[in-house]
Amino acid sequence: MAPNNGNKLNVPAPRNRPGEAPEFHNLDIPDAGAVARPDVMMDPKEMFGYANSLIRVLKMNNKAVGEWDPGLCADDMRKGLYDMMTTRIYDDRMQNMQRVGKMSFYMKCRGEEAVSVAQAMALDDKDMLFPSYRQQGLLISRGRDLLDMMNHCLSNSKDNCKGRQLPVMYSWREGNFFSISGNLGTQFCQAVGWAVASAYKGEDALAATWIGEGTTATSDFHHGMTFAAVYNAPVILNVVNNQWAISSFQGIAGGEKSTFAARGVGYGMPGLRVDGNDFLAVYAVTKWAAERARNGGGPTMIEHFTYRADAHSTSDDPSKYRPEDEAESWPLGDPIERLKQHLIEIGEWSEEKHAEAIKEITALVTRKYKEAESYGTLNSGERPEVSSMFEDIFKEQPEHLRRQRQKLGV
Amino acid sequence: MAPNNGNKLNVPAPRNRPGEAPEFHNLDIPDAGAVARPDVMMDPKEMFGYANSLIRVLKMNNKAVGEWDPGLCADDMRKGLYDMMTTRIYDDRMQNMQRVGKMSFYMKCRGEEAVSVAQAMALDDKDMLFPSYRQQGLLISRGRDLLDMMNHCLSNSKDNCKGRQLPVMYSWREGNFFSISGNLGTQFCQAVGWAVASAYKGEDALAATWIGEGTTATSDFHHGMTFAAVYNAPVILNVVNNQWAISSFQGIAGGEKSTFAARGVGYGMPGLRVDGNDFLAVYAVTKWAAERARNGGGPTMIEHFTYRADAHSTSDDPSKYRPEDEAESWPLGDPIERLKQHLIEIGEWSEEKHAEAIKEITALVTRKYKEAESYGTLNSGERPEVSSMFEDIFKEQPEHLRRQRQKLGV
Amino acid sequence: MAKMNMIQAINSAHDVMLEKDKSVVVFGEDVGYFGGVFNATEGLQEKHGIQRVFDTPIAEGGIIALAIGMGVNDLRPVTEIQFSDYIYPAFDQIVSEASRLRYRSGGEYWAPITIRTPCGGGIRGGQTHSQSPEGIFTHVSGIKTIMASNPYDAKGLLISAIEDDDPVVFFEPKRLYNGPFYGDPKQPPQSWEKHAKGEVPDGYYTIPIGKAETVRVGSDLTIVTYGTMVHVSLAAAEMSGYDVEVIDLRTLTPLDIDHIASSVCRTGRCIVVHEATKTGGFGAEILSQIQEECFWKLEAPIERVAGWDIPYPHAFEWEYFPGQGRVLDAIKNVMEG
Amino acid sequence: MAKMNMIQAINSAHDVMLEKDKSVVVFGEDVGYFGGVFNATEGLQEKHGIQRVFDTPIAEGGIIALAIGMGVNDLRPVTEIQFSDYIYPAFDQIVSEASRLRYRSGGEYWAPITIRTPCGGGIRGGQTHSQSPEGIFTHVSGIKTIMASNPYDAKGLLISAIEDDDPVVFFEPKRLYNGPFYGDPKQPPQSWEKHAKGEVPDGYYTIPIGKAETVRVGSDLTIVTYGTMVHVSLAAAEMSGYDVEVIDLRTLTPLDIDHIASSVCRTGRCIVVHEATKTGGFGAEILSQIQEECFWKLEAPIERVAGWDIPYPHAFEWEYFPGQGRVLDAIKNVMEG
Ligand SMILES: Cc1ncc(C[n+]2csc(CCOP(=O)(O)OP(=O)(O)O)c2C)c(N)n1
Ligand SMILES: Cc1ncc(C[n+]2csc(CCOP(=O)(O)OP(=O)(O)O)c2C)c(N)n1
Ligand SMILES: [Mg+2]
Ligand SMILES: [Mg+2]
Repeated sequence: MAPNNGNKLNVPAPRNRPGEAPEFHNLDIPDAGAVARPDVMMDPKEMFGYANSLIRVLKMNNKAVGEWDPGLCADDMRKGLYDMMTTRIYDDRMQNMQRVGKMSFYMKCRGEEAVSVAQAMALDDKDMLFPSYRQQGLLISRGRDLLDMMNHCLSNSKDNCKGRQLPVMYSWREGNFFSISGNLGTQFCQAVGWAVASAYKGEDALAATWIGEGTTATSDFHHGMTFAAVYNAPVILNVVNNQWAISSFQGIAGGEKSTFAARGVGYGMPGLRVDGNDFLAVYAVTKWAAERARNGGGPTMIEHFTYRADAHSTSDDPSKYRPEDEAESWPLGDPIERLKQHLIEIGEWSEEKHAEAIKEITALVTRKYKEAESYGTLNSGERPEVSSMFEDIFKEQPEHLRRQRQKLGV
Repeated sequence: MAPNNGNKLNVPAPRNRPGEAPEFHNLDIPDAGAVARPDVMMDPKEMFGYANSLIRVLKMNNKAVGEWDPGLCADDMRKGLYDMMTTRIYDDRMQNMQRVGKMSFYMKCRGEEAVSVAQAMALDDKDMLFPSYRQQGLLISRGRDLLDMMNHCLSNSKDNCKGRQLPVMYSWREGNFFSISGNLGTQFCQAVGWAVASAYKGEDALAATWIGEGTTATSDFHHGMTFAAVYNAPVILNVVNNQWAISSFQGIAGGEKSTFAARGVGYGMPGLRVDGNDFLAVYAVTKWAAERARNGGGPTMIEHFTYRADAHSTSDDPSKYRPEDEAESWPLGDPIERLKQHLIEIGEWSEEKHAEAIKEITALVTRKYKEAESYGTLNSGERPEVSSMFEDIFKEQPEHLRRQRQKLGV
Repeated sequence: MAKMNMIQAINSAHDVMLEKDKSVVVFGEDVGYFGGVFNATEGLQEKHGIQRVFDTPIAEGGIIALAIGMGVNDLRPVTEIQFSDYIYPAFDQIVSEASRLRYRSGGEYWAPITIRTPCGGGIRGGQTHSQSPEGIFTHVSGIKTIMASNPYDAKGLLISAIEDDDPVVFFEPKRLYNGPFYGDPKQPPQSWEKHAKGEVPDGYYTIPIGKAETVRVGSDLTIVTYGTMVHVSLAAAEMSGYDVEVIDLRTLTPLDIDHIASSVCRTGRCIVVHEATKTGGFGAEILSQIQEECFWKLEAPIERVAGWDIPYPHAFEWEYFPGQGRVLDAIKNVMEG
Repeated sequence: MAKMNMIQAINSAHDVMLEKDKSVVVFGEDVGYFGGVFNATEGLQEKHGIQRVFDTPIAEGGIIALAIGMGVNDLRPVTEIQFSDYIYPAFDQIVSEASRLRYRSGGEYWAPITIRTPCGGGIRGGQTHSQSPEGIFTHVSGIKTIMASNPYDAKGLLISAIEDDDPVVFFEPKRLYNGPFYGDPKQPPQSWEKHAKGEVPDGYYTIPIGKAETVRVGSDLTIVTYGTMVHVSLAAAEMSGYDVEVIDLRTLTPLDIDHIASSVCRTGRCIVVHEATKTGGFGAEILSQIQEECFWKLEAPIERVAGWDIPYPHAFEWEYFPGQGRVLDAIKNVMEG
C-alpha cells in the first residue's frame, strides 16, 4: 500500500463567508417541467433519480409547466398567496415586537412560506401535523386565529400553552396541529406513531411532519424513517432544506455527499426533491405523497430545497457567518413573489390587488396584536394564573405538588 | 379521494414459521462473477446498483470467477480456511462448556465465519476493529491466543476484563481490537471517531466496525453513517445481515423495503452488498473499501448477506420462531464448506487434510481449554481479586470507593 | 384465583387489558411471535393478532416515540424495553417528550403510555443486563415510576399503569420473575406457589398507583424498600431478632411519604434499601424526605443499604448485591449505634 | 492576570489547552466558524484551524460517540452540548459507554473526554433552555461532574477536566456567563469586573477536581450549594443576620464530603440549595451524606431549597427560580425551628 496522502480530516465548509460574494452556480437546477410525474404507487427502487433531481412547476417566466402542474384554480392560488403574505407580515410584526421587548424570542420563516402553506392546502383538515418551529404557515392556512397565535407568543393570560413554552412553540389541538417541541426532531417518529395508529384503526387520516435539514442528523430522523418504512405508515416525512442550521451550512448535515431526499430511497421509500420556493410544485408533490399514503403506499420523504432568508431566530446575526446578500442571490427566488407573478401572468392578480392585500393584512395583524396585548405580554399586564404552573404535570395534581404550590403561597 | 382501503397497519412477518418448510426462492441472487468491480474512487451516486445486487466470487461449482476474484494465493486461502475452522471448533467447545455450567452465557457465529476471518485478513494489523459480539474470527485471525479468549469467557483469574464482562465481550488492546459493548450499536460511531482521529493525525490506519442488520435501526447506526459521510472518515462500516435479530427476521429492521446496503447510498457513500458466505468475495470488497479509504475516498458501507445458522445465544431456542431446517436450506451454503471445496477444486486441499486439520484444531482447543480451566471458571477455582471490582471506575480510585471497598472488607 | 408467577401475572395483565380495551396495543423488541425474551407477552400475538402485539426495530428511542404518537392518536400503547440497561437510548423521548407533553401543550396532548422494563441483577447478566436505573427517572417530573415485588402487585399495578393517562415507567425485578428471592443465592430457588402474593385473580383488578404497603409490622425500626430488596429485607428482619417494620413502596414517584413518615416517626429508626448504586440513587430522596418529616423523632441516623458505586460486575455479582448480611449489619448499626 | 467574564475564561481555557497539547480538539454544534451560540469558542477556529475546532451535525449522541472514538485514538476531545436540555440524546453514549469503558475493558481503553454544557435558567429560555440535569449524572458511576460558579474556577476546572483521563461533564450556569447573579432579576445586571473571581490568569493553571471551597465562613449554619445558587445563597446569608457559612461544591462527584461534614458538624445546621428540581436531585444525596456523617451534631433538620418539581415555565421563571426569599425562609426555619 502506498503511503497515505489521501487520508486527511475533511471538515466541510461553505463556499462563501461574510465579506465574500455568494456563489450558487454550483447548484444543478433542472428546468421547471423537466421531471416526470411517476405513478403514485411506483416502486421506490426505481425512484433514485427523483432524489437527485428537483421537481419544479413555475418557470422563471412565471408560467406553470410540466406533468407536476397541479392545475390549481385561481381561487386556491389566491388563497395560497394570501396565506403566505399573512405569514410573512405576521412574522415581521412579531419580530418587531420581540425587538421592543414584548416577548422573549421569535423565529421567522421568511423564504419558506410555500412549504407550510402549500402543504396545508394539499392535505386534508383531518390529517395530523407534527411541525418544527418554522411552519407557522400551517396554522395560518388552517385558519387559526392570529389572536390565539399572538396570545401564545406573548405568554399572556390567554396563551393556550399557559405561559409554559417559548414563543412560536404553538399547540392547537382543534386544528390537528401537534404541540411543538423545543427539542429538535423529536416529533418525527411520533408522527409515524400517529400514522400507525391511524392505520391500526383503519382510518383515512395521515400524518405529516417537518424537520430542518440540520435535524436529519438526529436519531429521531432515523427512527422515523425506519419505523415508517417497516410499518408502511401513512405519513409524509418532510425535510426542509433551507441550507442553514443556525450557523452551520447544509454540508455539516451531510448535504455535500448526497441530497437529503436520497436518504429516503435508502430506506426503501420514495424520496422526492422539490423546489421549496415553488408553491405549485410543493403542492403537487404533497398531493402525490398523500394519495400514495391513502392508497396504502406508505410513507414518502420530501426534501424541500429552499433558503432561510432571515436569521435563525432573534438570538443570532447571520451576517456573522454568511455573505450578507446570500438570501437575495438565492437562484430559486422568493415563493411569494413567484406565485404573485404567476397569478399576474395568468391574469388573476395585479400589483394593485397585491398592494391592497398587504394593507388589509397589515391592518388585520395590527388589530389582532392590539387585542392580544390587552391580554398581557411577558413583562406587563395579565399572565396566566401563577398556580397553574403546578398543573398538567399529571392529569391529577399529586400531593407533593399541592404542597409545593402551597409553599409558594399561590 | 376514494374511501381508504389501502391504509392498514402492516407488520412484517417472515415467510415461514416453525412447522413450515423454509422458502428462499424469493431471494434474487445473481450469479457469481456477474457484478463488475468499479474503480475504488467511483462516485457513490453511480453506485446504487451495487446496493441492490450481490457481489459473489465463488460459483456453486467451486470456481472463483469474475472481476472481484481477489486472486489470493493458496497459502492465504488455507489460512482463512484454518481460521474459520478454528472459530467454529472454538465456538462449539465454548457452547458445550456453557451447557455444563462452566460459564454463564455464550454466543456462536456459525455460518458467519467468513465475514470476520476474511475481513481481518484483508485489513492491516494497524487498522482498528470495533466489532459486535459475533466476530470472534477477527481475534482468531489476528492471532490472539485462544487461552486468553477462554480466560475471559470463564471470568477467571486471568481474564483481562477482570471478571466484569459477560462472556464473549472481549477486549484486546494489543491486537487493536476494541472492547465489545453489551449495548447494541454503540461502537458504530465510535469507530468513526477513531477514524477521524487517524485522519486528523495524518495516519494511514483505518477503522472497521460491525453491527447486525437488526442493529441498523439504532441511533448509533445513523450517527455513524452521518458523521462518517460528513468528515469523509477512513472507516469501513459493516452490516452483518444474518437474517435474524434474536427472534425478529430482517423485515422488522426494514429489510423488506430495501437492502441494508442501500442505506449507504442514501448517505452518499458506496453501499456494497456481498455474499457473506463467500470468503473470496468478502475479502475482495473489504480490500476495495480499504483501498478507497486509504486513498482519501472516505467511508464504505458493506452489507454482508449471510445467515445466522445457530441460536442467537445460549439463552434462546430458534426452533420457537423459525423453521428448524432453515439454516441448512440457506441457498448460499456454508462459508467453510465453500472455501474448502474451492481449495480442493484447485488442488490445494483434500478431505484428508481437512480431517487432519479438524483433529489438530480440536486438540488445540481442548488443550487450551484445560489450561484455561486451571485458572478458574465462573463457579469454581480462582477468580480475579474481589477488591479489583472497585478499580478502573476512574484512573485513580476516589475516596468514596476506597471506603466502600473497606466496608465490604476486601 | 390462580397461582401465578410474576411473568404469568404480567402476561395476564396484558391479556386482560387487550381483551377489555381495543385501544391497547403491545410492542417491543421480540415481544410479538416470540413472546418476549422473558415470555412476558407469550401467546398474546396469537390470541389478539399481529396488529395488536408486535415486534419493533431495535431502537428504544423509536419505540417510545412511536408510543407517544399512537397515544396522541387515542391508543394506549404498552411497550417493553428488553432490559432496563437499554432504556437510555429512549431517555430523550421519555424525559423531554412523554413527561412534558401535557405540560407544554397546556393540557391539549398527553402520553398515556406504559414502559415496562426488566431490571436488577442476580441472574448473571453482567454489567449490561443487571442495572436498576429507577433513580434517574424519579428525578424527572411528569413520569410515574413503579417497581412491583410480587405477582399480585405486578398485575394490579400494571393494569393501573395501562389505564393511567400519564406516562408510567414500570420496572420489573427480573430476579423475582420465577419466585421470591431472599438474597441468598445458595438457597434452592423458591417459587411463587407457596407465597401469598402468588395468588392472583384471573380477571381485572387494580392496585392504586402512589400507595406503599407495609408488608411486615414492627416497632423497633422501619425498613423502606422496593423490588427484590423487599424480600431480602424481610429475611434480614426475620433473622435480626428485632421487631422490624418493612414497607414496600411499590410506587416510587409520586412517593407515599405520609405512609413512610408515619411509620418512621413511630419507630424512630430507619434503613433505606435498594439494589441500585448508592450515590444519587432514589434512596437519597427517601432518606431526605424522612429526615425532613421525622427529624425530631429519629433516634439514630437513617442508613442506606445499596449497590456499590460501580457497574454490576459479572464475576462478583454476589459481592455487589446488597444481600441479607449487609441489611443485617445495618439493622445492628441502627439499633445498637 | 486579566479581567474575564465566564465566557472569556472558558474560551481562554480552550485556547491554552489547544496551544499546549496537539491532541486537544474542540467540537460541537455551531462551535466552529461561529464560535458557539454563547461565544465560548469564538476565534478558536481561526486561530487553531478548522481541523481542531469544528462544527458537528446535530446529533448529540453522535458527538459523544465521536469523542469516545477519538479519545481511544489518543486525542483529548472537548465537546459542547449546546444546552444541557439537549444532552439526553447523548445519554446512552455517556452513561453506557464513556462512563464504563475503562471498567469493562479491564483498563485497556478509556474515554478522556470533556463534555461542556450550559445549564440553568434565568435567561427566559423556557422549559427547553433552562434545565439543570446534573442530578441525573451524579447517579452514574464513572463520570465526574463539575459545575463552576465563577470565571476563575471555570477556567481552572475546565483545564483540569480536559487533562483528566476520565469523562467529565462540565456544567456552566449560563446565567453567570456575564456576571454574578444574586437572585434578584430586578437588580441591574452585575459584571465580573469587580468580583474577585473575575480576576483570571491569562495562561495555564488548574483547580483540582473533587475539592469544595468555603466561600463564606460562618458558625451558625452551613449552606452547601453550587453554580448560580452560590451567589444567591451568599446574598441571602448577607441579608439573614446570621453567621452563615457557604460552601461552593465546584465538583459534585466525586463529592468532597469531608469538607462539607467538617463544616456541618461544627455549625450543627445545614441547608442544601440547588436550582434543579427537588425530588431526586443531587441535593438529596448531599443531604443524605451529611445526615449519615453529622447526625449526632445536627440541631435541626437539614433543609433543601430547590426548583419545584415541574418543568421550568417560561412565564413564571422567577416564581420557579429558588431566589433569595426562599433561601432566607429556609435559614430562618433552620435557625428558629
Ligand atoms: C436536540 C437539540 N439539539 C440542539 C438544539 C439547538 N438548536 C435549535 S435550532 C438548531 C438548528 C436547526 O437547524 P435545522 O434543522 O436546519 O432547522 P432550521 O432552523 O433551519 O429550520 C439547533 C442546533 C435543539 N433545539 N435541540
Ligand atoms: C440497545 C440494546 N437493545 C437491545 C439489546 C438486546 N439484544 C441483544 S442482541 C439483540 C439482537 C441483535 O440483532 P442483530 O443486530 O441482527 O445482530 P445479530 O445478533 O444477528 O448478530 C438484541 C435485541 C441490546 N443488547 N442493546
Ligand atoms: Mg435548516
Ligand atoms: Mg442479525
